[in-house]
Amino acid sequence: MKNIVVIGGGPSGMEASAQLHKMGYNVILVEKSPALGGHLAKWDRLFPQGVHAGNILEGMISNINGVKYFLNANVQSINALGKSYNVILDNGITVLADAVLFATGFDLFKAEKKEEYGYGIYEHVITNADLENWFRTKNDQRIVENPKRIGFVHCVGSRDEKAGNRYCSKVCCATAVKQACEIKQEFPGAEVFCFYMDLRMFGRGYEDLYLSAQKEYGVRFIRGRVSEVAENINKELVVKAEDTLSGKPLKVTIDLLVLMSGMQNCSAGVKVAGQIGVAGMENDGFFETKDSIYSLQQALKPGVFFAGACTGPKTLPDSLHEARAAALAIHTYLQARDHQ
Amino acid sequence: MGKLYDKLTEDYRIKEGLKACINCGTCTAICPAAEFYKYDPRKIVDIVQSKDDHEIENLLKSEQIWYCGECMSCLTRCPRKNAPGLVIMALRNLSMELGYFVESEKGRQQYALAKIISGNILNYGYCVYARTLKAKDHPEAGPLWEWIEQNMDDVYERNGANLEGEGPGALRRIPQEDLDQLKKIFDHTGATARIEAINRYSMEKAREMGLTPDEYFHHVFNNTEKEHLNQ
Amino acid sequence: MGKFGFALSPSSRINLDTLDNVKFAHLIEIEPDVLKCMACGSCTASCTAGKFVKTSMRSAILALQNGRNEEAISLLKSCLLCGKCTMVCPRAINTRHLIISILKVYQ
Amino acid sequence: MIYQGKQKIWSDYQKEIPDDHYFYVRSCIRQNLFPASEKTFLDITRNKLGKDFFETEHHTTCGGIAYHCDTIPQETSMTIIARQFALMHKYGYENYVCSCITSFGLYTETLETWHEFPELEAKIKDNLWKTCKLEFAKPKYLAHASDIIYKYRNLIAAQAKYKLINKKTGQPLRVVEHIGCHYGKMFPSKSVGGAEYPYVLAGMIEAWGGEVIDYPERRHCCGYGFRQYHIRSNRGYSLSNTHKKFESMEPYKPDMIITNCPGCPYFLDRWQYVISEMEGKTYGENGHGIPVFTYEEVAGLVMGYNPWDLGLQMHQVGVEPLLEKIGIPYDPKEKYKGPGGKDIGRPELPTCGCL
Repeated sequence: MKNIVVIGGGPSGMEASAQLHKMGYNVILVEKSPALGGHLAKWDRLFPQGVHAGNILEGMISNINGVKYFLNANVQSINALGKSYNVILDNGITVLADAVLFATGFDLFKAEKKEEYGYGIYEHVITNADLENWFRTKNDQRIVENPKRIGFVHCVGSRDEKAGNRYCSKVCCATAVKQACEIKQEFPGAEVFCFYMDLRMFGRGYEDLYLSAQKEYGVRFIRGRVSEVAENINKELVVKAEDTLSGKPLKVTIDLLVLMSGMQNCSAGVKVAGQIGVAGMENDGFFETKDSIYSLQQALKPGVFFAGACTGPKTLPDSLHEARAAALAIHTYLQARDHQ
Repeated sequence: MGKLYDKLTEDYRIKEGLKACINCGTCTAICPAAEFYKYDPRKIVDIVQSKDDHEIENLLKSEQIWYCGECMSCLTRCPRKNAPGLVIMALRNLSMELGYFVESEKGRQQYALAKIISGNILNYGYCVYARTLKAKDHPEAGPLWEWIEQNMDDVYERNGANLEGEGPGALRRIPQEDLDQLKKIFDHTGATARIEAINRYSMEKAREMGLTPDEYFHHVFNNTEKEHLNQ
Repeated sequence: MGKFGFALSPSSRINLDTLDNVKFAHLIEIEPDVLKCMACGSCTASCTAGKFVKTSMRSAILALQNGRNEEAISLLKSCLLCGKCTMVCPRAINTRHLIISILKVYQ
Repeated sequence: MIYQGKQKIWSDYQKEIPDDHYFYVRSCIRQNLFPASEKTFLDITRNKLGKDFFETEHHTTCGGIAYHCDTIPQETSMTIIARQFALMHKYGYENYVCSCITSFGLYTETLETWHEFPELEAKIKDNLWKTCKLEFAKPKYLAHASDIIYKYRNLIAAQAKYKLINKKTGQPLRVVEHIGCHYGKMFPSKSVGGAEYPYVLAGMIEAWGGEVIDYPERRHCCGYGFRQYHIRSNRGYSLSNTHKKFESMEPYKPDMIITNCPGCPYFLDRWQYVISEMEGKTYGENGHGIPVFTYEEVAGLVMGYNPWDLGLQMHQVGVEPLLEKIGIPYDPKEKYKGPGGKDIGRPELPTCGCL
């Protein structure tokens, strides 16, 4: 039986493992944290329809029945050995893998790096992930009772050369609009503002989400990137942007500011991949695929595969498609290898 | 594409200050000028990157390129590492080179600025100089400055300066050999030519406006008639 | 200008803190579709009056949202109610009707 | 405000500041408006701390104000700067410290531009030789004078006679710090603390016992704006921006303001006078203004210098209430005296009578 090591126990890693297991491969899934699910486990509801993340995750976990997985486990070393890869985990397990799948996902951009937004400095500045956590737990002292005004800042650490990320993180617009509606459900009396540069509502149902945010929830969309956030003596936040559609500077004082942190290639994943010469691309740091259209699951190295956000920002459905495509790509590769 | 645009790109400040602008408005949001003047640095950068010569010519003759205070706060925040402030400096430079600056009220002020500041550098080696700082032109300096002006030597001595003295120290007399070198630098690097061009275009404009050089100076220094404020 | 020869300048900044949106709330009641505008500018591009006098449905809606009511009215005062903007609006806002409602609420 | 968050950022922007041996270059504005501050800088560094700060009478303006008033081309300011650097080299120094923020920004911009466009550097080198016959050199290290006082802040604290503490209440004084725009906004990595939460003045305030105020318009420009001040009819711009800052800091009831830029202390001081004349409004206690200081003046105060040796009589907003708050003795009769106690009258009081 052939061994396949899947690195990363988030949605793409779990989905690919489930598929490969069904195809009859011996899958070893490695997850560095104490639980499966990746970022999905920390999310409350998913755009566009508000499906509960927990329900999706439950389904995924039940689907990997029979897959061997290790939690709290890191790849200590990995190196090529003929056509295989020798993978040593820090829990003492060693696997000679016929194929390795990187499903290492993404790190959220560290919002404190955008110093002018004051994350970690001003009390009522939070991130998209913090807000999801609050939706799930209702436990976050930074969120005041009955806020009067709430702001969402799109493109935090995305489309930003200074932050080192020139690219669009793809999912933040839809997430912001979803969260703007949800917070309005929590605080119907609050005014909600979204500061955006372009609204990238590209997927099925996303434009409807935007329309409903405008019409049902009265969310105000301001086309202008937030330039500066400051705290006043009442610990409210003073937000400055240009309303570029009217060409005038704009100021609004709010009680809660949510920063839409973008995606970056997972630094832990990059470290592991570096050992076998698989690296992030210069322009965006995500892993380089064999080509940009046809072979997105293949690395330049034979036997190394990708699924999910380690090759660029992706929605959850995108990542799941890639996981299935990666399983098939691995299967095709191993069959062809055996024929030779 | 446009000849004016090509000329602008010869300026190192355009090379440094203008990559592709995404019109996000972070510059305008915190710009000290945008709140008080009819001014939007984002739009200016957008016009420059359009490479449209007609639009750029209008810009070079406009009031708006003279509203910026060159504080460079815009540079801190631009997500594309642009510097609208540097773009403005290149526009002003070209406007003066082509004589377009006299077409705008705020541009005409360059005459007074060149006289005061470049004059101080060549005469004394300082950009500002106590002897030429007159209370009548600086009412904001308050009754305090009137007192300083009347007791200049004593006040500076008491405050540890070396006004017009030999050797180092604040407001020392800068040796003639050093002033001569500054003059040579001015001649060699285009500053003298700049002063001459400003004077030539300004005096043409003064004649057109029916003003003597002194009246013209007084006029551009003290008066603005157009509505510059953004209400 | 007094003895100084200059004065404090008024701020042109849009200050949403001091926004009085009672009238806008009233407008939303009778014209909820006003919220659907996504500022695409189709209306302004097709405007008959806009070829001659500064007229813009898009800018007027924005001005109302920013509490600049007079500016909004001035951007609509030359409207001929020809209805071309209604035909081109991708969000199917009955702009012609909206203009009449705006004038009713704000004038 | 979460202090630890700021500390994290401050630790990211620490520059290595050499301890000694600097070529010192003055500021045009400060020589005219705050000459005693530069004198105090040299006195503290040379005489109190025993460091080597060399000055030559042959240095000149860097041309920065003319450059930012757009009356001289970039090539001219770069060649003047090359001349200043050449003097440093000629006198055997490698560390360059300037008293002016506009200069500091321009020097940094110039060095960065030369680095990016070597052909321009070659041209300036050629200009320098043709005009001044001087050998081209670049400083090994470029500092602003406030970096130096920041570097020595604890040495100064060790010699301090007073602290930035209200003598009556025992509470730290509430201090607004204002950083000149060209210090860190253009090249944050060249500053202590970065562009958003600079630490260069905050570090001094903390070391000397005060408490830093973070108010919404803290990062806003004082409004100098070069041509927006030097031309009389433009000064509404300058005034309005300072006004915006004072309106924003007012609720925090600051005891004092410290700045590290040549122009800012002048504008923050004089625009308070103008606002009081125009609007009848003052921002300090009991109808007074908020006193504005340079960092050397504050260093001098805590070290026990005579306030009138520090040039505090050249401020429009009176400093006496603050001196009393700290408990620094002063002789009111001596304030406006000339050299050797000579009587040279005194300025008239402003209309409000209480600045």
